[in-house]
Parts: sequence; structure tokens; C-alpha cells
Amino acid sequence: MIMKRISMAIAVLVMALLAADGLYAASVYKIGGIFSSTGRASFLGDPEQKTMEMMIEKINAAGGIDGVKLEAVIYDSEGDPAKAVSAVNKLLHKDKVLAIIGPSTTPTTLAIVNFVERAQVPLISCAAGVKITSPVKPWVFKTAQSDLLAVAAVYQHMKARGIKKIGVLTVSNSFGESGKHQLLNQAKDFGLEVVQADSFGAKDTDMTAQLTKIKAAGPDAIVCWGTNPGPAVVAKNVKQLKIDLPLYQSHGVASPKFIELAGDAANGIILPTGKILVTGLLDGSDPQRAILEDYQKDYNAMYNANVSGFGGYAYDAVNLLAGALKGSGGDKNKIRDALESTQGHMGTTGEFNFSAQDHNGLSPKAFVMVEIQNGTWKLIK
Amino acid sequence: MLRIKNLKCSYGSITAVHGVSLSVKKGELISIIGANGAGKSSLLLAVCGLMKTWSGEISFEDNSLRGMSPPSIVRAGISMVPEGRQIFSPLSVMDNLKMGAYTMYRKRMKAEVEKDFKMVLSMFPILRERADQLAGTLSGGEQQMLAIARALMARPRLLVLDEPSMGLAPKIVDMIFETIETLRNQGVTILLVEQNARAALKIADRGYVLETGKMVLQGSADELLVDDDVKRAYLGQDYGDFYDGRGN
Amino acid sequence: MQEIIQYLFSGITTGAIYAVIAVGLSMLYSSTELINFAHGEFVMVGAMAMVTFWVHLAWPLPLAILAAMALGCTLGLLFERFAIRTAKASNPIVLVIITVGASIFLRGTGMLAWGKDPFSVPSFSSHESIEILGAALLPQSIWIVLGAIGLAGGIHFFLKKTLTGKAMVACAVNQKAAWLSGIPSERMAVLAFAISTGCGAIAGIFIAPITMSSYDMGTILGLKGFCAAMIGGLGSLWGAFAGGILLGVLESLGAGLISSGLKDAIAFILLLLILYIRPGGLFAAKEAKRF
Amino acid sequence: MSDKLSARSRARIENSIFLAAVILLGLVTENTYYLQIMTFIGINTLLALGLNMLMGYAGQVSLGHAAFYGIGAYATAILSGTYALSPWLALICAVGGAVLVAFIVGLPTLRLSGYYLGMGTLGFGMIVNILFREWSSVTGGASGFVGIPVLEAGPMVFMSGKSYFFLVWAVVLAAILICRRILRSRMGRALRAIHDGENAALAVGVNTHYLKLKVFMFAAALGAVAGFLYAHFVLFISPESFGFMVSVKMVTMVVIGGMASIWGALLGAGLLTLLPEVLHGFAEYEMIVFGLVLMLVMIFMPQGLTRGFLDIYHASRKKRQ
Amino acid sequence: MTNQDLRQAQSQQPILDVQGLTKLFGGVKAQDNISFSIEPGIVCGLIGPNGAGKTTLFNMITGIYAPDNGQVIFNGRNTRKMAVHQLVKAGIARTFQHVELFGSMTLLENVLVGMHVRTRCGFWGAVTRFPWVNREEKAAVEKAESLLEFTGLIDDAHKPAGDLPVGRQKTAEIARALASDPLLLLLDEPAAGLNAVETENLGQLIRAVKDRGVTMMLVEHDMSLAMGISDKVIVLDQGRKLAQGTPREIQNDEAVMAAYLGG
Amino acid sequence: MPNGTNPMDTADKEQLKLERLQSTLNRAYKNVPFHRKRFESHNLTPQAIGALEDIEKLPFMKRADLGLHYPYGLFAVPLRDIVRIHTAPGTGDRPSISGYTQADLLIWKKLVARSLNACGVTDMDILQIHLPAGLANWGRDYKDGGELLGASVIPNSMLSLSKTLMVLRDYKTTTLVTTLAFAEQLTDHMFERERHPNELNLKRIILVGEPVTKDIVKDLEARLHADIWQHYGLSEIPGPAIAHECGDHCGLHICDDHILPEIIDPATGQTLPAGTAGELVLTTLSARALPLVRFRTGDMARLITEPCGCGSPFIRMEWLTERADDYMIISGIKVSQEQTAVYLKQALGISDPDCDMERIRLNGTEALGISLVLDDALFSDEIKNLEQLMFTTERSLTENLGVPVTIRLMQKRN
Repeated sequence: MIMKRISMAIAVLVMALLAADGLYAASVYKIGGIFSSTGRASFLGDPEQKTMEMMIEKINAAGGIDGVKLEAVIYDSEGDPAKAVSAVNKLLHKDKVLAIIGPSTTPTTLAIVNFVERAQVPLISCAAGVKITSPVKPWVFKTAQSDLLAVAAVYQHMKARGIKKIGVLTVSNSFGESGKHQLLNQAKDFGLEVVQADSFGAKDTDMTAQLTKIKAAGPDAIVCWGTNPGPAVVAKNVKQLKIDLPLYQSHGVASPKFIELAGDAANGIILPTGKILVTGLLDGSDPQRAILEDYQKDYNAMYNANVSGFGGYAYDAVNLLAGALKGSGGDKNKIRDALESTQGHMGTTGEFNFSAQDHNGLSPKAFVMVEIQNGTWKLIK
Repeated sequence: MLRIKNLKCSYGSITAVHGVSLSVKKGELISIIGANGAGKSSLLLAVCGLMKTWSGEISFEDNSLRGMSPPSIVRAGISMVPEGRQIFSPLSVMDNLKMGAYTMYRKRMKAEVEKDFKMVLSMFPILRERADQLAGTLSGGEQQMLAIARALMARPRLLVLDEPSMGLAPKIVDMIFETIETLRNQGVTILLVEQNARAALKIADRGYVLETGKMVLQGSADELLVDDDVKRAYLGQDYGDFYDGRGN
Repeated sequence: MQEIIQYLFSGITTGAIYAVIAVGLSMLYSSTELINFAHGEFVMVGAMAMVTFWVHLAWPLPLAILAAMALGCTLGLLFERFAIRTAKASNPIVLVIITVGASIFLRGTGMLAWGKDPFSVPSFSSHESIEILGAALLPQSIWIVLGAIGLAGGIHFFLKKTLTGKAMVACAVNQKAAWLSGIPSERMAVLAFAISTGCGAIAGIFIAPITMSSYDMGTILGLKGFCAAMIGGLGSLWGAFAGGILLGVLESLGAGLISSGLKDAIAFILLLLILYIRPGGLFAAKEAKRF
Repeated sequence: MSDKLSARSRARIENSIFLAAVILLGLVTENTYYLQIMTFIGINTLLALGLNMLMGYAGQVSLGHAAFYGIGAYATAILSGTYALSPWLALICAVGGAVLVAFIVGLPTLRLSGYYLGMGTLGFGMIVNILFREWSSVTGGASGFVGIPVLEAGPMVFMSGKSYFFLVWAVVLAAILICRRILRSRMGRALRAIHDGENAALAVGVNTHYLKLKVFMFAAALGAVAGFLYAHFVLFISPESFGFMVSVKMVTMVVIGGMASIWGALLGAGLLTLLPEVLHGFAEYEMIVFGLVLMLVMIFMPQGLTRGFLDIYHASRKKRQ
Repeated sequence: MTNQDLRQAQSQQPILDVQGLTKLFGGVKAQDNISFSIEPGIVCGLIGPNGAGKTTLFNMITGIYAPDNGQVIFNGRNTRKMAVHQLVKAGIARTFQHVELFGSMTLLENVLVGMHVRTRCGFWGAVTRFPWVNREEKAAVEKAESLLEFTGLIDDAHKPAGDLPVGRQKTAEIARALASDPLLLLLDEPAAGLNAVETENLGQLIRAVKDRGVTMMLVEHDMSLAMGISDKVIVLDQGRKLAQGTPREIQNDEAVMAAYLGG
Repeated sequence: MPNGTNPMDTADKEQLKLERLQSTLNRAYKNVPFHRKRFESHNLTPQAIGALEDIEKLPFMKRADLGLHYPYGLFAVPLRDIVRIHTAPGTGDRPSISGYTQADLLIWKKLVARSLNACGVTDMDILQIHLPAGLANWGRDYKDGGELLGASVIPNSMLSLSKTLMVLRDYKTTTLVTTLAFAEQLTDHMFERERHPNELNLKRIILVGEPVTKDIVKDLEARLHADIWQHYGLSEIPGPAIAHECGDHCGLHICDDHILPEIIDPATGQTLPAGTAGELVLTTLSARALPLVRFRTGDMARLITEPCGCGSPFIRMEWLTERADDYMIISGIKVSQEQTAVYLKQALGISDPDCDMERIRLNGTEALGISLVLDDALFSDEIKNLEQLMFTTERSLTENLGVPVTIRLMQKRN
């Protein structure tokens, strides 16, 4: 008997949830956000979420878009695809948002792509995975530079230095895997030979085994593709193993945190990064410099913290969306079309030139190569 | 000294002890005898606090033992030598003795403990020989000695022994009983629970006979030694033995 | 050859970390028959406490270590007192779920307290690695191995030489007899918990310099420690130690010689084989009891 | 009040009320979000049901049950996605595969006991998960598998929303019925007997090892079905969804709901699915609250919620009298 | 082959023949070269002081332990390679010292579980409920009810076994054991925890079971029961067979007395 | 060895009593169908008796019950354990049989020794026992008890008065155990022979069998120059020395560690508060062969709960001379009038003899005098026959009752 009561209780609970779903009118543009604010990808999601909140506030302070205020509804995916799906459904069906920004990671993005496509809501992802926009899906865009471009930037640099054989070490998650894929695929194009490819677990405490193996294969340089904290351990291990080879890292660690974590071992590491990290080092003529300085100033003022490269993805996404929202009158189709036709949008990440074939819109110019020296970034021209 | 009134113990729905009363006076050696399943062990479990679900009254030196945990009962002055020895096999003989003196150490009576070591080791010279051996490597009889010695280390005013003869060869059993008698002669009050009725009664002052959780006989040891009921408590009775014309 | 030695070095380093964690788990198991799934979180607490005490507050190293250990012990004590002992359950799975709940709780608390970013802690001594037979050995690895041996030795000493330690062994061997000897086994359980979580914290303290510490670092470490304890045979101290080293070496050799991606799988397959062949672990505590 | 009713007719009443509740909820709820949550509850219920049979009745803890969930999901994804097999055929293969794996793994593993069994299943789960991640040419690796087709049956298209809700809950209902039938049969009696006392069950001639293996396979099958439903619902799968923490969560569902209780599985799955949704409001405190709730429930209702609620109910009734 | 046939086939050969059984536990002999045989249809008491090895012997006969040496011949078959459930199927049933009923199940269900080896519905049968399944179930329930009737428990058939008083639980264990149509029934301390009246009723039940042709072996500490209903008594002490004979012979056996009472 | 002077804590004694009561009840319930039925008819088991007071829940046992279960029906041990069987006159046509196991004898030996010890008997004493045939059993008990103490015992034998006196004098007897009637007879005899008590070494006389008033005691003491001590016993179980006087001579100490006394209202069966006079009900606490549970003695007594000046822990009773039943005490032996009538019936072969009974003095000793109304049924023409009948009847009654019997024929009453 009690069973019945319990199932009734559950029913009532769910009903109550239903009823609580207010029907407040859309005198605002509701924009959804899904970020890995906690969990293992929180280093991505947290600044992204903060940036989005900041931007929305800023836009609203400036009177909104076409006089309509924006409202952000942000959920935490914890980096879990299932949670992302839950969040996207909430955004699509409960909050009925106009567009979604995020998620932060490739799997979470891929997990929700089908839902936004079906619901026909524009999504601007902040994840880097190539799979997100290739093949192109009508409603899915992304602001983060693809690994494709990052790898290209790295290989370009190697080629210039005359490196022939490389060892590849990637983290066993979607970021590393996607990077590995690009590293292996593009090597030939730059005349490089991958002599050893290895991986490490995201939470591993020691990578000397893999490095020893790579060292034994005799490469000219080592590329490590991962996100914090693993690459910092790799950097330390490389120093400790006295491997005297150039170490390349990915844009995934392009943050002051990496230098903090790797400490002395960070010196000499070369990596591609968005310009955000090296704003101060950029030429005054760089078209992105002003935007970057703006962003950094705002972020600093609001959160009393330095920006990371990742928050910029959200910054660009919000700006892109804001641009597309203008004159759309809240019509999702119009927003999508406006996004797809965005050209020459200067963002923190680079210059966005969207088209029906390219929903990322960035070129290798979005990356600059930097070297870490004495605990700070040095631009490699 | 120890007084048990109308004790009833049960495990779940099974009652193992049905209202048993018994008492031990200072300086006495009391034997509780009975076949297995008679409820002897349950009774002891209740006395030393290992069993909580009992009703009735157990008092030691006029303080009720209700609700007391085994360690506080040890501190109150009752030490038990559990059935099957239960020595700490991975510890050395000496360490086993130290464990026995745990409450003494906690009372900061180190000097007394040293004295007790001497006393106990002189009482059981074999333990002195094996002081550094692991207790698990001792023979059954030696383990029993160790178990007794360990219990003595807590300076009990009442020493409770649960089936010290179990599983031992007859010769060793004799030795154990001699030891118990010596202890009694030295003034230790002893409650001895035994299956080996004759041996236990020979050294006891008084005895109790338990049968299926009930006390069926008690009296001085000499009375019980001549009592055929004791035998029947173990081997049962043939109803044919009784006079046939009864009950009409 | 040089590589093999290098693999062994790395294996032993990670193995020593697993060993310290496994020793803590095993020690708790031997006195309470409970596996603490929140153990990894105590490792996290230890590492994060080092970040706070040593890096942020700049306390002297020994003081910071002591403080981090004390924090681990205190938390373990509170956990035992308020969660484990309050639970009326006799079913071990319920206690296990409680520890799972505790691990989530601690992780959440850690996130609040230290934020989501990873932190790095400097090595106890120089960064320069030492070269042995052409293989590099990190000084911190030596620290870790020494720490692991020291800890296992310390616990060994505690259990074998001190009265309280022996009492704890007594409780573990035969709780009934220990009770009857006047040893308060409840207090021993609390103590075992505190020591065990203290071990976890120590593991965290030692590994903080070589890996990066973050609020969610504990889960996987706890898991590996659990595996190590299992391989060694639950309840056996040196078994846990050996299990940890073995697991580390297997992983390292697996990564070096076969595939770095499958290294965990290789280690786990070997574990399963060990379990099938010796269901009680490699060093299953032999029954010293004669009857 | 229901003492007079036979167990069977009581079960029928319970089932019909449950069925009615499901249909009512499905019809009334328009919001896709809620439908989707309930769909997840349904999928989790399937997982918990299988595991509950294994843990609650056969007394075997599995810390790697997510592996079967994953095997079901990946098998159907790969077969229907990569090889364009009909999803329904893929389902049969997935379930068959999971059962086969369960048989092979269970044969040696179920001979272990206690924590060692937990370790064995945990190891198995980890290995399977690593395979999902590393065998990227087939599984899509850590980035996940995309391209899972939408379920169709004739004119019906099971897309997110009501149709899927009803599909999942129909499966749940069927699973509940099957579990009940099993529990009421000779096999189920033997199972419950193992639960009450393994020694005695052995002594009356129950081949406990074989029976445990059977239940392990059954639980694997239910897990695979759940995986199938998950894959075709989310249309994207990645190894993270089938990791160790998912296994632990499944065990938690069973224990929190109440072991050896079919409704307990439902309750546990419901609670553990709903709780994070509700806790979103706690933002940063979510994990703390979740951990606390878990601990408190276990500390004060060690028998799980079903038993706990029943006890409270009985206690309050006694008080009233 | 039905039980009836089996019974006829057995003629007068002993139903249980234990030959030189030896069992070591960590080098210690728990059982030392024990031999005896039990004729069909009798009640055989097995007594001995604590630690004599009675339960170990039971466990070896029921296949829970494998003997280190010697063999058990049950009904003409060597049981060495047989698993516990095969032995049950062959006709050995037992009860436990501490009631081990399935507490959450009703008495009827308990007895039905007892019939496990005599029924065959498996997973698919349960799911599909083919007509033969229902027929089998119906027959099983009828038989279970008749057993409960026989043991006088029919009124409690639908109560959870764990809720019954100990006396009835003990009886129920016997009913459950009988459900597997045993040729040999091993009773491990059936009277433990019972009061005098219950013990007396138990004795009557055992006699009634004996009248059904079931051979019984019984470990019992309540000697008035053991001596009262046994046709033959075997005494174990320290893992060895000490004596064997009628209850009266045993009661007057000096060696037995010494074993029990000490020298 | 606990004795009268050994201080025993009240709590200890209460504890001991409870222990013994419980085991007695357990044994009685387990082994004796009679007791089990009594328990069952009151819906009780021995477990219901958790304290001494709980004994009130149990029904009484009457003398008649002993006869009803003649001969061995109330034995709680198999016959082969019994080492001694005593017979006492019963109430109906069957005597009551009591049996003793080895342990019983041992216990009673100790009890008697304790009682003797309480009146100062030691191993220096010479103990002479002189009891009538009906109390011969007690004679054996006193012998055993005396021997246990180490006293030199002169056992009971059927000597003539003068031989007894000779032994008393020549053997330098210090302690004499006897009945009041015999003591008086002896005194009379001695004074008739002009013997002086000073010739004797007699220090004390222990009187058994009936309550003796203070006056008589004083009189006897004065005449014999010996202290008089009273002992209380039951002829059924277990024998003498259930209660004994101490040096203070104020009430009899009941050995309540072995025998549990109660005082009830003989009419209603209600337990009376301490200090009230009523019928004495006894429960054996250590008897093995024949446990008595709430046995109504028919004796009237009053319990004295105040501690005794002698320091003995045993409770005292004042033994009253009146009776709660139809028994007469003749020469220390209880004689049931009802049973006598039955015997008379059998001996005379008539259905309903009309008679009166009284205690009479016969040749210095006590006897039962029966005044039989001569009616038609009895009347015989031949006086000789009648005399013969009376003679055989007297002999038969004497044998059955253990006391001398004389029958006086009376005319039919008006």
C-alpha cells in the first residue's frame, strides 16, 4: 500500500515541478548557457560562465539589444554528456531560450547537438573539437579555434626550425584525442614523422614512462597535447628526465595557471595560443588588441581575476550572438542566418568569417606561437 | 561478590537462558557445568558484557553490570578467559600478557604490571620460556595457560574461565585444573564454566548444573559429585528408568 | 635496458603513492572491516592542505606537513564518530555507500574551500633529478618512496611495538577477546580511522609536489589504492604496500612496453587474474589461529 | 488492511496503479524537460532493477555494472550507426552480447565474495570503459560516438518527448513484470531464499553459483536494454557516461531505494535522477548537499527508503492507535 | 525414478555408509577415520561433547566440506564428486542448528523452495508462464500444503516464516527439508531453543517422519530427546568415534561417561 | 561448612534460596509429572518464578498427595539413584514413601550436624539416640549427623528403659536425642529407682517430634539437670532437624537455606505476613529424590523475622502446640485421625466405625487410645472373639502408625 503512496507522492512532486514552471512573457531575449562550471573541465567552464554573465550584464547596461534586455539562463554540465543533455532540454523546453552558448567541452557539445538541431535553436559552442562543425550542421557554430588550426600553427613552427621527427604525447580525453588525430593526420603535410605517439590519463601523477618511451624513439621534438594539469606534469617530467628536446604544448594549457603549475619546468616550452594571452606583447597595430584589452579590463574589474584564454570563447560567442540578435526580433531562423553570414567579426580569438561551409570561421592567424621564458610569455614572431 | 538473579538471555527469538540465578562469594571457586547447548556460554557472555539482550539482574560487588561494556567490566574487576582461548595469535606471548594488562596500563600502574609479569611468569614458567614466541605457535595447553595468564594481568577480583579444558588432551587438562586450583588457593575468586564435570567439581567449592538454559542443580561440590543428576544433565535420562506407575 | 629501469623508477614512484594509500585503506580494513571509499578524498585534503599551509601561508615545511596530517586525522575522526558509528547498519554495503556519500561531500567541500583550479606545490628538495644507470630518478620520488616505507614502517612499528598499536592489532585479530581484555574497541576503531585518514593525508602531502593538486584528484587515487590493497590482500599491511608497488610497476611497464592508453586496462586485467588465482589477494593474511 | 489480499492480487493492484500513474504522467506532462527527466528516471530504473535483482536478492555487489550499460549502448550505436543495422536487431545483438560477456566474466568473478567481488567487477568495469575510450576507431574514443540513428518502428518515430517517454516506461513496466514473474516463480523463490540465507538455500538444493550467474546475466541484459534506450535517446555516447562513478551511482540507487525491493529500484532511480536536478539551485553547494543527503539517508534508513518510509508509516500508525 | 522405486531398490543395504572419513583443518584432525553405517528407516543419534566434530561430519555428509580421506556412500553411490545440490537431489536433506528459514518468505514459499530440486521451471518458464509451468506450480503448492498439514503448520502457511515462534520455525525447517523427498534427513540440534512441550512435540513429529520411511540422523544436546527417539546412537569425541549402540548401552558406557563428565 | 554461627549475609541467603528454589522447581517440573501438571494447570512454567515471592503463585501440596502417588510417583530421580527409602504413615490407606539419593543423604547429614552443633554438640560429645519405632528413620539421620560432627554416637536401639538408663549412665552420654514422652518416662523411671541425675554426664537433651511448652521444659531441666533443646522435623521429607533451637532458646531456627518456610492461613491458603501465626508450609530447596513444593505440614507456627541474639542468620519460628489438621502427636509421632480410622476400618472389617481418639499415657509412655463404640456390626457373642479382634486390631494399628494403640470398647451412645 505504501508503495502506491510513494508513487503518488512522486507523481505529485513532478506535477508540482510542472506547475512551478512560470509562463513569464518574453519581453526579454533569453539566452541559454551550458558550461562545465564544475567537474574536471571546470577550468574551461568557470571563466566561460563568468564571462557570459559579465557580457550579458554589460549589454543590458547598455540598453540591451534593440531595446530588449537579455536574460541568461546558465546550467552546469559538470563535463558530463548526460548532464549536458538534461541541461539542453531544460533550456530548450523549460526556459525556451533563443540561442545557446556553450558547452565547454567537445563531448558535451556533441551530446547536445542533435537536440538543438531538432529544436532548431542556434548553438555557439565554446569547445574546440573539429567534429562539432565538421561536417557543418545548420544550427551549430563554435568560437574556439579548432585543433586543426592549432596543430597547423605548431607544425608550421617546427618546420621552420627544421624539426623532422616528433614524439606525440596526448591526454586520454576528447581534447587530447582530437589533437592526436590532427597531429597524426597533418604531420605528412609538414614533412614531419611521428616516431612515437603515447597518451596519459587526465589524472595521472607521473608521465615518465611515456616520456622515456618517446625519448627512446629519438625524436627531434616532443608535442604534448592536453589540458591542465597533466601537461604541467609532463613539463616537469621532461626536465627531470633531462630530455633535452624542444617541448611543444597545445593551446589547451595557454593560461598563467600552467606556468604556475609547471614552475621552472615551463621555461622553454613553445605553444600556440590565442592572442588573448599575450595581449600586452601584441603590436599596437593588431586589430584584436583593443578588444582583448577591453575584455581583460572588464573581467578584471568584475571578478578581480585575470582572464584565461578560455573565457574569450564565451566573450566572442556572446558578441557574435548579440550581433546576430540585432534586428532579428527574436526569430531563431533570422538569428541563425545572421550568424552564418557574419563576416569580419573581430573577436578575442581571432577574426570570424562564417559561411555555410564554415561554422568556425577562424584562420590559422587566430593563433600565435609563444615561448615561455622566465615564467612569462614571449611572442615568437 | 557476583550475584545473578533470574537472568534470561535470548538471541533473537531463541531464549538461551531461562531465568538463572547464581552467585559467587569472595574466595570461592564455583563451577558451572552442563553439556553443550546448556546455556553456559550465553550466561558468561551476559556477565562479561558481550551480550546486551538480557533481563534480570547481574551485580558485581553490589554494582549492577547492566549496560556496561566489556572493557568497563574488566575495569570493574572481572576478567574472562574466553572459550577456545582466543589469544591474539599474531602477537608474542609477552604482548598478549601486555594486552591483558591494558586496563592496568591505562590506570598508570606500570609498576604493578611489572610485578604482575613476575608473578604470572613464575606461575607459568613455560610462558617465560616462550615469552618472545608468537602466541599462535604455542600448543593448545600453552595457549590456555597464556589465556589464563592474560586474564590475570588485569588483576581481576573475579576470574571467569570458559571451558578451559576444551579440545585439550587429558594430561593437559589435569595440568590446567591444577593451575586453577593453585590460583584459588592463592585467593583468586574463580567462576569456572566447564563441560568436564568431574574435574571441575573436584576442585570447586560449589557447583551449578545447567541444562537447556535452566539451572537444575546446585550445591556444594561434594554433593554434586555423588549426584547422578549431573550425569543425566549430560547424557539424558531414559524414561524407562523411572518408576512406571507414576503420574496416575 | 635503460628504459626498463626508467619504467621501474616511475613505476615505483607511482606505486609508492598507491602503496601509501593502500596501507591506509588496509589498516582501516584490518581493524574495522570497512573499505573507505572516501579515502581518496583524504589524500586530496592532505595535498590541498599542503597548498594552503606551505604555499599560501608559507609555514615551515615540517609544520605544514604536521598540520596537514592533523587535518586528515581530525576529519577521519569526525567522520567515524558522526557518520560511521551513528549508522545502525550491519550491512557493509550500506557503510560503503555512506563512505561514497562522504567522498562526494568532501569533494564538494574541497571545491568550496580551494576552488576548482589545480595547484602546484614545490618539491621538498631540489628539482634536479639524479641519474642512476642512465635512468633519471626524481628527488621527490625518493621522498615518496622513503615516505611510503617510513609510513609503512611507522605503522608497523606502531602496531608491533606500542601498547596502543598492539591493542589495535588485538582488536583486529579478535575483537571479542580484545574487549574481554579491557581494550575499548570502539576507541580503537576511531583511532584506526584517524590513522587511516592520516595516512591518506600523508599520501597527499607527498604527492602534491609531483602531481598537481585539485579538489577532484582523490577519486582515481582512492580507487587505485583500493586495487592495490586488494592485490596485496585486504588487511595485510605489507601486502598493501607490495600491492601498491606492483600496481605502479605494472602500469608503468604496461605504458612503456605495450600501450600507454591501455595501461590501466593491462593493470586491471592482471588484477583480475590475480584475484581469480588467489581470491584472497597475494598476501592474504594467513590464519594463525589453530582452531 | 490488505492482509486478506493475496500477494498476487496485491501485485496486480500495484501494477495497475503504477501503469495508470505512468500513463497519466505521460499524458499530462507537456514540457519536454520533465518528460525527459522522467525518461531518464525510467532508464535508471531499468539499471537499478537489474542490479537490485543481483544485489538485493543474489547478494552479489557489482561495482562495474555500468559496463553492461555501456556495452548495450555502444553495441547498438556501432551496429546501427556504423553498420546501419536496424536498431531493433542491434538491440537483440547488444543484449545477447552483454549476456555473453556477463556469462564469461561472471563465471570466475562470481566465485569471489565481498570486497573481492566488488574489486573484480570494478576491474571489469574499468577495463570495458578503457576499451570504449581507447578503441577509438570503432567507438569514437574519448570524444564519443556520434551518428546514432533515431529509433523508428513503422510509422512511429521515437524522438525526444512523449513517444520516448512511453517507450522507456513501457520497457520499464515490462521489466518490472518480468522481475515480478521471476520472483514469484521457482527461480525467484530460490533467489529470495539466497537473499534470506545462502547456506540454507544451498542446503535445500539450490545451485547458488549457477543461479547467481543467471541473475548476473539477467542484470546485464537489463543494463544493455537501458544502454540501448540511452543511446537512441541522447543519440550521442561517450565513455564518461559508463564510468566507475556511474556504476557507483547505480549501486547507490539500489541501496538508497532499498535492496530486494522492486519499488525500491524505482524510488532509488527516481531520487538519484531528480536530486541533482533539484540541487541545481544549490549551485556550488550541490555536491555537498548531495553527499550529505546520501550519508543521512544511509545513516538513518540503512534499509533504504522503501523500508524507511514503511517504518515511519507503521510507527505513525502505531502512534495514532 | 521416483522415490518409491528408490526405496524399493535399496533392500537392506545401509542407506548411508561412512568409511574412514578424515578431515583436517590446518593440520589438526577435525575428523579422524570415522566409519559407521546407517540402516534404512532408523533414527540415528549423533552425540558428543563440544568440538567433537558432529557438525563437521554433517557438513561432509551433505557435501559442504570435502573429506581429506575416506568416503561417504549414500544409497549405493559414492558422493565424492557430487555438489551439494546434487546430493539434495539424490535424497539428502538437512536442517540447521540455528533456524535458517527464509525469514521474509511465507512458510508455504519456504516449503516450495525446499522442492527446488524436484521442480524444473527456470528463467524462461517464469517469464513465459507456459501451461506446464502453471501445472507444475499448482502441484508443488498442493504438495507443500500437504506437508504443512502433516507438520501442523497449515494455519501459518501464509505468514512470513521469520514472524513465527521458534518452535514452529524449527518444525517448518523439517517441513522444508521433507519437501525435497529425502531418503535421509539430517537434523542438527532440532530441539535447541525449544521448551519442554515443544521438544516433546518435536519428538512426536520425528517419530511421524520416521513412520513415513525417512531415515534420520540427528545431532542433539537435549539428551532426553536424543535418547528417547534414537534407535541407534553414535558418540563422537575429539573427532573420533567413541561408541555406538542403543541409547541404553551408550548411557552406561564408561568411555562415553568419561568423555562427557571427565575422568 | 556453614553452621549456626557462621554469619551469612541476608542478601546472600536470599540469593541462595532463590537459586535453590529455581533449580528445585526446574527439576520437579522436568522429572515429575505430578508437578508438571500442577504447573500447567496454573498456566505456569518454572520460569515464572523469578523471585522468592513468586512462589505464592504455586499451588499447595498436601500430605494426601504423597499417598496418592504411592509408592514412587513423586520421585524426581530414577529409582536406581535412590539409596535409601523411608516409609512414614500416610493419610489414606497408603503410607507415604520418601527416597534419598546419595546427595540427599549427604545434605541431610550436614543439616543434622548443623542442628546438633547449634546446641553445642561437638566431637567431644557422646550422643545417644533413643526414639520410638515410629521415628526410627530420624534415629538414623541423627546417627549420621552425629558421626559427621565427630561425636561418639550410640545409635537407636530398642532397649528397655532400664537398659537405656544404664547406657545413659555408664557410657557417660552427654547428649540425648529423644521425644518428650520418652524423656518424661525416663525421668520418672530414674526417680523411681532413686537415681540422681548427678550420676549422669548428661548435658543436654534434644527433644524432637512435638512442640514442648516452656513450663514442661523448665520442669524437665530442673529434674534432669540438663539443658533442653527442641528440634523440629518432618517424618516425610527429609527428616529431623529442619529447625533447631539455639543457645538463646527463643524460637527454632529454620534451616531456610535448604527448606523454605511460609506461614499461611490454613483456611484460606493466603500467605500471612511475618509474625502472624498460621500453618507452616515448607518447600524443599535441595532435596533431589523427593522435592516438596509448598507442602502443608499441618503444624502451626509463627515466623520471627527479628535477628536472633545468637547471630545465626536463619529465620526463627515459634512452634505452636495447636494443629491445623486432624493429626495427633503421640510420642513425637504424627498420627492422622483420618488414617487411623481407615486402618481401623480395615482391621475391623466394618464400614464406618464410630470412635474417639485421644493421647493417653500407658505405662509411662504415650499411646493412642481409641474409644470404639460397640455396635451391631461389631458385636460378637463370643467375648473371646471380640477380644481377639481387638488384640489383632491393636497390633495392626500399632504397626501401621508406629505408636502403641489401645482400644477401649464403649457402649452405644445415646
